[in-house]
Amino acid sequence: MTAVAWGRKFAIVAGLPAVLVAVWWFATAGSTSVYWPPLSTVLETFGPTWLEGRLASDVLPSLLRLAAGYALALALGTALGTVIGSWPKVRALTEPALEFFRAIPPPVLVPIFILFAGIGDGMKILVIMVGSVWPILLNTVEGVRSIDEVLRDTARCYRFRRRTRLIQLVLRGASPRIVTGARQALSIAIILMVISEMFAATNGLGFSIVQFQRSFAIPQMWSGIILLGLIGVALSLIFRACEARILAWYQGQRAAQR
Amino acid sequence: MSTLETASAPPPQDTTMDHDAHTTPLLDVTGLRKVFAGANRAVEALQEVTFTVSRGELMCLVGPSGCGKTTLLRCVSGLLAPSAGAVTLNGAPVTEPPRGMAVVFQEYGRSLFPWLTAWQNVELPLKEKKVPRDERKRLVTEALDAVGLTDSRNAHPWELSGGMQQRVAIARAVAYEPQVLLMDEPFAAVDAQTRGELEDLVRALWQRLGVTVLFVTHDIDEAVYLGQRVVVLSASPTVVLDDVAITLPGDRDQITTRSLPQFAELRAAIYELVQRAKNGYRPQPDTERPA
Amino acid sequence: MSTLETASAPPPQDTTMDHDAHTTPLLDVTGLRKVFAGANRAVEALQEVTFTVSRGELMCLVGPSGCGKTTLLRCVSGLLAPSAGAVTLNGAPVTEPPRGMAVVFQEYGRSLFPWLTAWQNVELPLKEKKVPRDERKRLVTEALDAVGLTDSRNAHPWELSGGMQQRVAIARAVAYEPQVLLMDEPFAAVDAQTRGELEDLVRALWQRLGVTVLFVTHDIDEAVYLGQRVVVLSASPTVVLDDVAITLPGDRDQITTRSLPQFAELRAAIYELVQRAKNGYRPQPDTERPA
Amino acid sequence: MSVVTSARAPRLGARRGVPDSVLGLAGLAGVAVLFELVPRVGLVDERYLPPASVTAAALAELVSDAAFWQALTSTLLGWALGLAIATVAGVVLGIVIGSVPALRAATNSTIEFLRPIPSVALIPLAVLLFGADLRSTLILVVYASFWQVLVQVLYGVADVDPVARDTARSYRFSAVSQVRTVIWPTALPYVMTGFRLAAAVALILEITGELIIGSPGLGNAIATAQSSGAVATMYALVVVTGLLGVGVNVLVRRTERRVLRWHPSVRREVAA
Amino acid sequence: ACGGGESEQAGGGTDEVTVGVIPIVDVAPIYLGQQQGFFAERDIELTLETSQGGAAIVPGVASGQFDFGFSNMTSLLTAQTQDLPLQVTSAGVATTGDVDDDFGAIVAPSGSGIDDASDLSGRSVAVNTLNNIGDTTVRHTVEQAGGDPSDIEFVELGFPDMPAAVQEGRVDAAWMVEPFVTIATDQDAEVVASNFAATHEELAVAAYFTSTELAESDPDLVDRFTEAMNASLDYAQDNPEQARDILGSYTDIDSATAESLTLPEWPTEINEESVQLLADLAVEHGLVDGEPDVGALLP
Ligand SMILES: Nc1ncnc2c1ncn2[C@@H]1O[C@H](COP(=O)(O)OP(=O)(O)OP(=O)(O)O)[C@@H](O)[C@H]1O
Ligand SMILES: Nc1ncnc2c1ncn2[C@@H]1O[C@H](COP(=O)(O)OP(=O)(O)OP(=O)(O)O)[C@@H](O)[C@H]1O
Ligand SMILES: [Mg+2]
Ligand SMILES: [Mg+2]
Repeated sequence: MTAVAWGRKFAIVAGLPAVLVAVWWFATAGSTSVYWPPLSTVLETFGPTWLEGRLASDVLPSLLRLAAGYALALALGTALGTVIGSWPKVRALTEPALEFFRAIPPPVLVPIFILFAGIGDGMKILVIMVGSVWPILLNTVEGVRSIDEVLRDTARCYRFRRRTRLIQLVLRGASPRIVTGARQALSIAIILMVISEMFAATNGLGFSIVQFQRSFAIPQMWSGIILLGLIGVALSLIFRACEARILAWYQGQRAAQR
Repeated sequence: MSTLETASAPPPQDTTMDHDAHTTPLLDVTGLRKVFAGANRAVEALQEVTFTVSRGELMCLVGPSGCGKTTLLRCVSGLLAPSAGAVTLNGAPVTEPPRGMAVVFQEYGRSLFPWLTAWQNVELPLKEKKVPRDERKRLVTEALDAVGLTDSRNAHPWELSGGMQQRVAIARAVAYEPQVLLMDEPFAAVDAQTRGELEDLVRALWQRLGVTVLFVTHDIDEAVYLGQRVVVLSASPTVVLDDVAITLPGDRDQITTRSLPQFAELRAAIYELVQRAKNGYRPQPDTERPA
Repeated sequence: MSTLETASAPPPQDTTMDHDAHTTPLLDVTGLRKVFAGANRAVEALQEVTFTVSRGELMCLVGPSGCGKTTLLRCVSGLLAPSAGAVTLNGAPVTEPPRGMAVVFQEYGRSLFPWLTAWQNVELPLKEKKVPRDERKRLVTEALDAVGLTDSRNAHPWELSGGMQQRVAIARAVAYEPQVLLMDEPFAAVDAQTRGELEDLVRALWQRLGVTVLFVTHDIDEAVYLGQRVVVLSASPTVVLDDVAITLPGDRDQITTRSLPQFAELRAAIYELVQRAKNGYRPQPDTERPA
Repeated sequence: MSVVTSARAPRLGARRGVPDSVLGLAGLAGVAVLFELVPRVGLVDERYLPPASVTAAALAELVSDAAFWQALTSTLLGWALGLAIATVAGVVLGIVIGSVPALRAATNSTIEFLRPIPSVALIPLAVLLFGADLRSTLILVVYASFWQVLVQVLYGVADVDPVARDTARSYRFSAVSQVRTVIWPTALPYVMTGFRLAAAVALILEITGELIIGSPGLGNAIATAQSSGAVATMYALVVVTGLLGVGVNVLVRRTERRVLRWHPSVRREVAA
Repeated sequence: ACGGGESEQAGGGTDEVTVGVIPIVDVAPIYLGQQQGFFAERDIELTLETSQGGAAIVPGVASGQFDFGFSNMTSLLTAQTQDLPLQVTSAGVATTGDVDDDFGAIVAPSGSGIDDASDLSGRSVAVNTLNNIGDTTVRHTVEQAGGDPSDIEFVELGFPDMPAAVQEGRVDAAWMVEPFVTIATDQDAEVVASNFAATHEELAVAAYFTSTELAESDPDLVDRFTEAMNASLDYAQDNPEQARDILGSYTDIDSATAESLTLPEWPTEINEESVQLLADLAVEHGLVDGEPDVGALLP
């Protein structure tokens, strides 16, 4: 019974990816186009391209920058979002300015970052942070704004201290939205990891992909894209494990049959 | 209304209560008015409400549904700014929730933190009050025990039945040992038996700690059984219709007190008042409302 | 328990009710069991509940807080899948909410759609039922009028008091003209006067439309006043403790019925039962529970 | 007592203060002042980051140029089209996937695989398919902004109150009605945020696409200014994109005040 | 294959031709030639599409979205080793051959202690794209000057960001092209070496190319394009002032800079020896896996 249940679960989870891979495989099987190499060719190049050295020299530094940028984005987005969400006047004051910066493409901002942060890892982390902070910020603001009034009143009545209010009411109350934003930000951070490595980079996963693209090593480029996707899946699994812990109460509540 | 008198002085019959500060006015509500101005409708929830509550008094508030009891309680607790009039507590105007006050909200379900267990919900305000750990543990255990939730202490609010949620909210207020306790229909979701027990719990707490209680209920028996005074509100736009002193002995008991003829009398009188309130009766502005 | 009999046949005294289908079993609950398996605790909310309700019957359900009344209602309505046992309605097993059923939830506040006004909340199920516009308008107007909310029809739920919200939820169920009506403590948040009116509203609706009503309440007076039968549940783990036929005349009236000596007797007996339930009394498995 | 006098109502009084739009403009002005001062006091070389006044002058020159308006129009067109497609697709798919648990489980890994693939990596492929015209950029815009909406909607759908859901079920609302009357209103605040995120991402991708692929528009103008060393002109163009973002947000907030009047976040700030 | 740029024989016998170019000084001749009607004379209706670089132009040409494209020679050699079916049709731009005055140069801040190419060993040098014509020729230049090219740290940076990066000391030196050489030298930086001229005095830096498919299916069109292109190159070479003037029409280079910047050479012949040198350098520095076939790539 459990074996059957597991089998079913596996079929549901693995079904669509399997179908898509098959479609990709057969659609490109006889391809002669340089830009659409057969999937088999791409997979053949995967091992030699990534597993022989590049994992440590390119993928690891990228992931470290990603982690740093994402962590900063989380911290900044939540902090700023809490402040902006808590005081409508602060929101009115800052929102247009923030929206202004939000609409500017990161590639255009890079020269300014270089002016202030140089061309090292700091700049790349900054790019990742600045790009991925927005979903967290926006969602935190909305999450803080929509905290239940009765809950707010309860906290006021029992004269919660500022810190307790912040943690027990505001942050936890907004946490479902913060997590939504964090989930969004994760994939954006990966994208910005690639983009940041298009400027002043000497190594990295994104850098490698761009290099492959420029030197017309198209199967390698595809293998890089696949690797990016796999990293996305892996990180989202980790994310979901964290989410299940942090939002256990919320998921229980929403699933509760009452 | 021959047996009733509009009274704000403590009833002489009340003998067990012996708080020395009993006659000091603690809470003073003067000319309170609240208008909710929505987009498509403006509601005058409170027109002009005036009363005082002495220190250590247990006052019940009854009135038709939608007359503004919750609104009044929210103004008194400093959660809602009135449109006009003033609330003073201990001589100081109330603009934010004062120290040492606990509120049991009518929306009990929404007033519990869904991310905390029953135990944690009760404990959190005590932590805020900086009660030492051991004392805190004792208070929470006692309070949960008193409301019969010892077994469910580790459940989250959404794992509890409606009545259990309400009892957690009550336990939280009780464990807090407040000086002023505001309760908004706190027993609406519990069964008759539990209700009686909780009524006695509130009275015991009140007598033990000398806490001042403002108790909103729509159960007139409950109001008579619990209170020293019952303030009856009119239908919306709301004013105070009458202020009835409950001339029952201070030592009350579910069986004997409720079977006193005086209880039935008071009950009937207040029922009559509420019924009239509901049907639109209002005091004459000239004679009963301050200019 | 001398005056009580465990009965599921309709009481002979009930003369006004004259639905011909009265004795046909409509709803059949057999061996119902529900276990909530949470992360840190598993709760057996219902252990083994069995009863039947005839077509056109008005049955009340009482029991201590947290005993599983809401859970039972949710299983009966097909919203919750039981862990064991079966619910059949009209001979067909209930796996999803059946047609022609209305539920008034205990969490009235959360069951109203905050994005709709009172009027729209009442109207929406009728739209779903494809009631023509004019008829719909009439039904909504009447229902809101019956619960005394004509003036607040354009308010959103959060602009209404607790009792008003609850009355919107009642109006929604009433306007729907269901064949089966499940109500979970529907009058908990309204004042005594309104409560009486709403009780009479439910009885009138029941008599007029022949609807089958399952009414959960924690007010024993209410259960006796309203029901043809009162089923008493034990404390958790829950079984049916007793099934009391209410041998009062079918034509009831707030004043006269409640002052009948028989009323007081029934009331006292059920109170006694609930009290015993709360204190842990359970029927002997061998004699009263089916093997 | 005929008029409502707020004798002592601090929170009411605060509403009387400066209107929000003025505050917002003040915030923007603050940014302008900052960008005037940073180069002026020599924190950075003003040849690389021109003071706001210089940028403003370049902007003034730009707006008198017909080519600029042409570029702006084509950027706006591409952006609006891409955003519309992404929003509709994201909302529809989000609601469908979000309300069918099996579908959600089945698509989850694929979504997570596709989301982190940067649009820039897809540029050669887009060009291969559609050349340097509008459609290449459109593909990028849609691809990137679609995920923003989708993920928000997925979380929004999961936020439906169980009691509200049960109410709809017990009255036997049809699937479509449940979506319309319960799921959609619950998800709406999330959709709003998703739309705001998508609007910016779409604009960014529109500009980046134009910048790299060279389809006509503001991005192309930025690229030209950049590769010519015309720093002030470039920043003037950047300011224009920023202002577009501000404009979008004003619109969204306005809509929100109307359609989310019932939501705690809006009603607390609107009502007294 | 549904773009707007296919070379269809239009009604009046005119071919619509789309060319992917980069909005820089190098492509001034094609704009001039268009203005002078060299293309129209040969029944070519020219559309110029600007892109930021090879990322869009090469796939565009390979897929037939563009008919012709402009790209640097090293990129084309790399593409060739990867079996992209490309074919050079005409010369694009070449070094001036003057090591003191070329359109591409290595620039360092004044007084930085970097006086000639050999001083670059152990330093960081910015190039616009790594593993391309910039770093290979810089390495070659350093080696020829007696320095050690192996420990130069190359950093990828867009040309527009280079003057600032040099000025602020983020990098020790930068390889850039006009107009940034002029902009940077105006701002207190000095030319250290001219890597193009130093590599080969007739170095073919970039070229116009098409897909093999088009070259085979419509040789007549390719011939006419090449003729027109050569005419344009000659015209630009002979009329540098007009070349400077036309910069304003497709770039935002201000007129003062346009007046003073160094124009490249626009020969019509591609120096095959220099291309072979670039190919050798590409092999030497590991840019390509196989050996580029220079003969097959060039016309
Ligand atoms: N936020 C609000 N916006 C607009 N009107 C409101 C708001 N809150 C309450 N009201 C209105 O004010 C009046 C009084 O409401 P209140 O909740 O104080 O009544 P109540 O006496 O507590 O009733 P109940 O016994 O039903 O709880 C009602 O008419 C209600 O519609
Ligand atoms: N989603 C859930 N998860 C876990 N336990 C639950 C859940 N829902 C209910 N319970 C438990 O099931 C038991 C019965 O709950 P139920 O809500 O049915 O009680 P009730 O009879 O309606 O009580 P009340 O009169 O207080 O509303 C309680 O002990 C409660 O804690
Ligand atoms: Mg109330
Ligand atoms: Mg219940």
